[in-house]
Amino acid sequence: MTDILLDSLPPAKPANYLEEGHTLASWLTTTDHKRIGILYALSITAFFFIGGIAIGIVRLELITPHGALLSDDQYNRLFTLHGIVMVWFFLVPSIPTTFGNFLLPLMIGAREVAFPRLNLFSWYLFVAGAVFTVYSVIAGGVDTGWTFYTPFSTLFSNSHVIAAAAGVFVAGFSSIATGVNFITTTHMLRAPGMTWFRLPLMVWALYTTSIVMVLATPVLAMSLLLIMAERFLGVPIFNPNNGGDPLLFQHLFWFYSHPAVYIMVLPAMGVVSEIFTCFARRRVFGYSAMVYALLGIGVVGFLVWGHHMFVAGQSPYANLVFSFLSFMVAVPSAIKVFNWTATLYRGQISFEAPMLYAMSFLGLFTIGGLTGLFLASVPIDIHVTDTYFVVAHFHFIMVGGTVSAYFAGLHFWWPKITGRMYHESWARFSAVTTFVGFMVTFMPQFIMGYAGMPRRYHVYPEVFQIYHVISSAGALILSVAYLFPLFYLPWSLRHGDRVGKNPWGATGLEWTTPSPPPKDNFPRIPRVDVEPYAYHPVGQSADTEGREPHRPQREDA
Amino acid sequence: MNLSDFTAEASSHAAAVDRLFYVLVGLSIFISLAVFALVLLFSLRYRRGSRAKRGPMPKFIQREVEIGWTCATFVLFLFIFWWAAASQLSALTPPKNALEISVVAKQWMWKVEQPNGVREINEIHVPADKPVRLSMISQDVIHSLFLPALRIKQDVLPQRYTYLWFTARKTGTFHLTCAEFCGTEHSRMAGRIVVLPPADYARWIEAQPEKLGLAREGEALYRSLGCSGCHATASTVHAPDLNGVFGRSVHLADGRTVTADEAYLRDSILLPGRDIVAGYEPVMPSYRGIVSEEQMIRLLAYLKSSSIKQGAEP
Amino acid sequence: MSEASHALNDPWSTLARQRAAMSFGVWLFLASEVLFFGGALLGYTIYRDLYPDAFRLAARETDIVYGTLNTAILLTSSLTMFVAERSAHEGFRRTSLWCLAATLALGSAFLVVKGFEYYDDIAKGLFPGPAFPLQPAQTQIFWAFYWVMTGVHAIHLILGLGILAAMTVLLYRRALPPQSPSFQGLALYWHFVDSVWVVLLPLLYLIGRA
Amino acid sequence: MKTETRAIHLWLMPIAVWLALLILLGLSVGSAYVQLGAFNTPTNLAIAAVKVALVLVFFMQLQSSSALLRLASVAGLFWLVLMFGLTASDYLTRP
Repeated sequence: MTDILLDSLPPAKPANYLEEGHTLASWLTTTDHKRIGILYALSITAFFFIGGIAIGIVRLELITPHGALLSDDQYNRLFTLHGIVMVWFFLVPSIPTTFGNFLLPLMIGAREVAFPRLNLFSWYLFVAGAVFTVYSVIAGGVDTGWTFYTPFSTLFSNSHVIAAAAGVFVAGFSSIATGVNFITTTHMLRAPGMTWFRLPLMVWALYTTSIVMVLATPVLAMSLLLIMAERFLGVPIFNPNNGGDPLLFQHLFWFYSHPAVYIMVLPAMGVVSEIFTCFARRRVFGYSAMVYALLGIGVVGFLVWGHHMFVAGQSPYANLVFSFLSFMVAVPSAIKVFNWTATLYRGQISFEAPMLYAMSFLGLFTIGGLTGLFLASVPIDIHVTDTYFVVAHFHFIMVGGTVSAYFAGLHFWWPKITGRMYHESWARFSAVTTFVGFMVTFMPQFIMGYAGMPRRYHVYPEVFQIYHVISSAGALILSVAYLFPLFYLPWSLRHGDRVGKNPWGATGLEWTTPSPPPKDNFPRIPRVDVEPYAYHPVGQSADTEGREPHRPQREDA
Repeated sequence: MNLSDFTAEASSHAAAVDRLFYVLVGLSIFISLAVFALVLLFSLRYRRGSRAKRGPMPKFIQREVEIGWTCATFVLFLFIFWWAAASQLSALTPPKNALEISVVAKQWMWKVEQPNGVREINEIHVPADKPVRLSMISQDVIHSLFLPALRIKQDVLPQRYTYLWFTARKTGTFHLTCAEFCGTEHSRMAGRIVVLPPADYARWIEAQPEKLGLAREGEALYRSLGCSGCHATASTVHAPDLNGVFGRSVHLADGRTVTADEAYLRDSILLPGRDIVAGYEPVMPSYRGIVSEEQMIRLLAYLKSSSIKQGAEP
Repeated sequence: MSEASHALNDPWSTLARQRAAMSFGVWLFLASEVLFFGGALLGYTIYRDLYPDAFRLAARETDIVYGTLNTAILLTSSLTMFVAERSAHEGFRRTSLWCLAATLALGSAFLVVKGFEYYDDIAKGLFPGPAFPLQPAQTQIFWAFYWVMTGVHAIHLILGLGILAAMTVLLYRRALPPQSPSFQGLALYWHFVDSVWVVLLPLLYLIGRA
Repeated sequence: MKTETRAIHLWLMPIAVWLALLILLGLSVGSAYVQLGAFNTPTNLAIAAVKVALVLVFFMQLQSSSALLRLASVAGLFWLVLMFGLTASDYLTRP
């Protein structure tokens, strides 16, 4: 892989980070945050396709109501594999460990993250977790769903629960290590002049996500440890015959798993804020409101986990408390959607691939967020929880939101990471196809969800077949759309035309370094004296049609 | 089987849920269209190189708009929360005279028992226009009884009673299924709920093969399991008197007082050492593993039927 | 002090800045550890609220002599760890070496005492299982949490001892300068493991005594 | 190399804190045996809290640390309170 990247740069220029070493060992023992970002990108891409193939087979199976392709058990193990791999091995690490690792030091004007060796160690923790999980898949898979509910996972499931739980347990510590690293970097390595309210929103999003990662993941680690202890040592912690309470596990699990969905969506919001401002050539609308909204989502996100347990046997009083808090956490998300829309006002909007992906994020995240309100109101949630309505809701946020933003970021920073520009029309086609494929896949699931089609069903009443067939067709389009970037991005490594420092004319510090940037990012640590997204003077709007920003963030750019 | 088995509004609660749902759908469509329209308008009007006016931003634009839509969304969400909470609270407490039906969930089937002992598998017959209360428990893992046409669902937990109540307005056959993943044949744990007019329901109950009532079967168990040996007033053993115990408030040895509901009675039978009644020695043996769920339902039915007469002939 | 510059590594311009970053990073990790143990404490608290008598009954079986002795050992190890870190910070290499060795000894002593306690517990059959001596059944939940919480704490201690031993050897062989911030990080971690035990003592050993 | 003077000044404060901790340990074990009824657990936990506070402030040098470190030290605790509080809202109000 590395020799393709070698291009005959004139030796006079400082060697970029890709040329620091070409052997495999130079990649596997690197402490360069940019290379670790690429190591993560490759590993999570592999997992994205593992999870994708698993659900592809499931969607194929669901075309017929009586399940001709798989046995019940195989079906259960496939959707559990899809859940575990997609949540912990693609979505949670997706943006923070790839773009976060690559861009955080560049955006705040630092040469490296605070703990470089810890950064590499966190990738190896991720790989160790992956080995456990892949073993559990190969050895026969786990059939408890990604939620591991007791007493099924502890007493009644005879599948490889301990191996899968151990895999997620170890990958959890990779998350904590990344979180600690980013918080310390943001606090202590900002360039002179880069005050807190001059940080780009991407850095704010990564900072908030890191806080949620550090404070939520350990509770997941403990809940999985208790399951492993009960299954392996036989200590009756959740055993109902012994007075154990199955709801206790759900409280511990969802205390992590709801903040986890904010770990997945907050970085996506950061990426989208960068892209909307750059392609609309406009300052972000209400910068401080956007920052407080990020922090609000991060903190209030810890208080709402009970809305997963409205029907689980929770007390009616707690149902209402969690329902109220769930409505409150929706307010900051709504503010962010309105602010993104207002950022487009009086801009010079161009529609390259990153912008198309970002706009599809905006549309799908809006619908996903609004359906969240249905699930926050108790009577509707009682009817639609554990049905395809919920499946559609969280896929709108996670696939429509985070994955679209991931691809948006991938295209936006691709020239900076590789020094090459991807093929624009292919990328636009892939963005539009993804949006279409997504809508066809998940819109019918809302309808059949409200009609009463339960989730995780191998065989289902024939009445819902029409919806499943449409959804499976959509899934086919979506899977094809996800394959396009796999072809034209590596293709651009050799044939894409070379780019300078700032192909998009963006204002971030990362766009003031050569692409791809040298190993130490900045020959001299830059001085920052202006707030981010200075595409036009304050109080003005995007007058000039040109690409040059009014003021990049760097004093001596 | 057709879609109306799922989507029919079979109870007034279902109608209330649907009203709230369709209002929220309308609201969401309105907000989504507003956002998409704005995005589309700005994209077309302010595309790069278009002649639309840019120049200085209007003065009022920034802070007031920001505060405006923050408060708007806050108030709107508060309103939706109030509406949802109100309709939820009204559906909370079941009416007193509800028909008691017991449901035992087992890995991959539903065992239903009518008050007079009639047993059904994966099927519940209920009278229309009369409140029905399902007291449910699981023998193994967590299941969840889901009645789509009635828009209600409740997890069924091992070792703990959970309740569902409804008043079916529309007669007919509706879908019943399990909604919480419970193992290999989770998707095959479906069944039917049959709502009959009250007269037909009474006729159907009578037509079932002759069954002793739950309470009378419980009384037989009360004797055969040896409960009467200690708890009958004539017995020499100093044990609490169980005459009309259901609903009575009981003083415990450690000073707490609890009401003797189904959960308390069940725990006292299976884990007697847990809550010892004030003034009694913890001598009662545990019936854990001896009394099955079906037998427990009969014992509780017997204890609840306040007409137990000490030593009376069945 | 030429040795001090040797301790400085890449992204940091001054040693003080690197030390502050190390402390901040370790404190963040300790915040996550607080929530890690907090998860188990939540389970313990909920069950203790649900089954107070069973927990009192079960807690009487723990051996308070072992518990108190172990707490004293760990508090003393915190003392020696603190002095080791302070002397390393001020360059007193020999004092630091002696105190690190003392901390190693005390940590191992804790594990030895814990080993005896576990041996006695298993001899009394106090590991939850079919042949559990105590009734009612909820006493097994207390002992489940006893084994899980003290086990996880012991593993944390073993990891701490491993790092402590490695750093002592590196300091002895002068491969690691005394001014290195890693001592500060290790000390914070060690005091945290001690504080966890201080919290575990009343929960596992002191309830049900009166 | 700094001459290895007897680093007495290093030992004064820590030994004082250490003695206080041992006294508190004795106090907590002793108080466990005194019949205080409902107050047994609160006293045990209060003494444990004081001991942890002593370790945090003196041994972990929070008294001389920056505000950032102090914030980080209590962040974990604050979230723990949130977790316990909202879980209690379910358990304490179960019918």
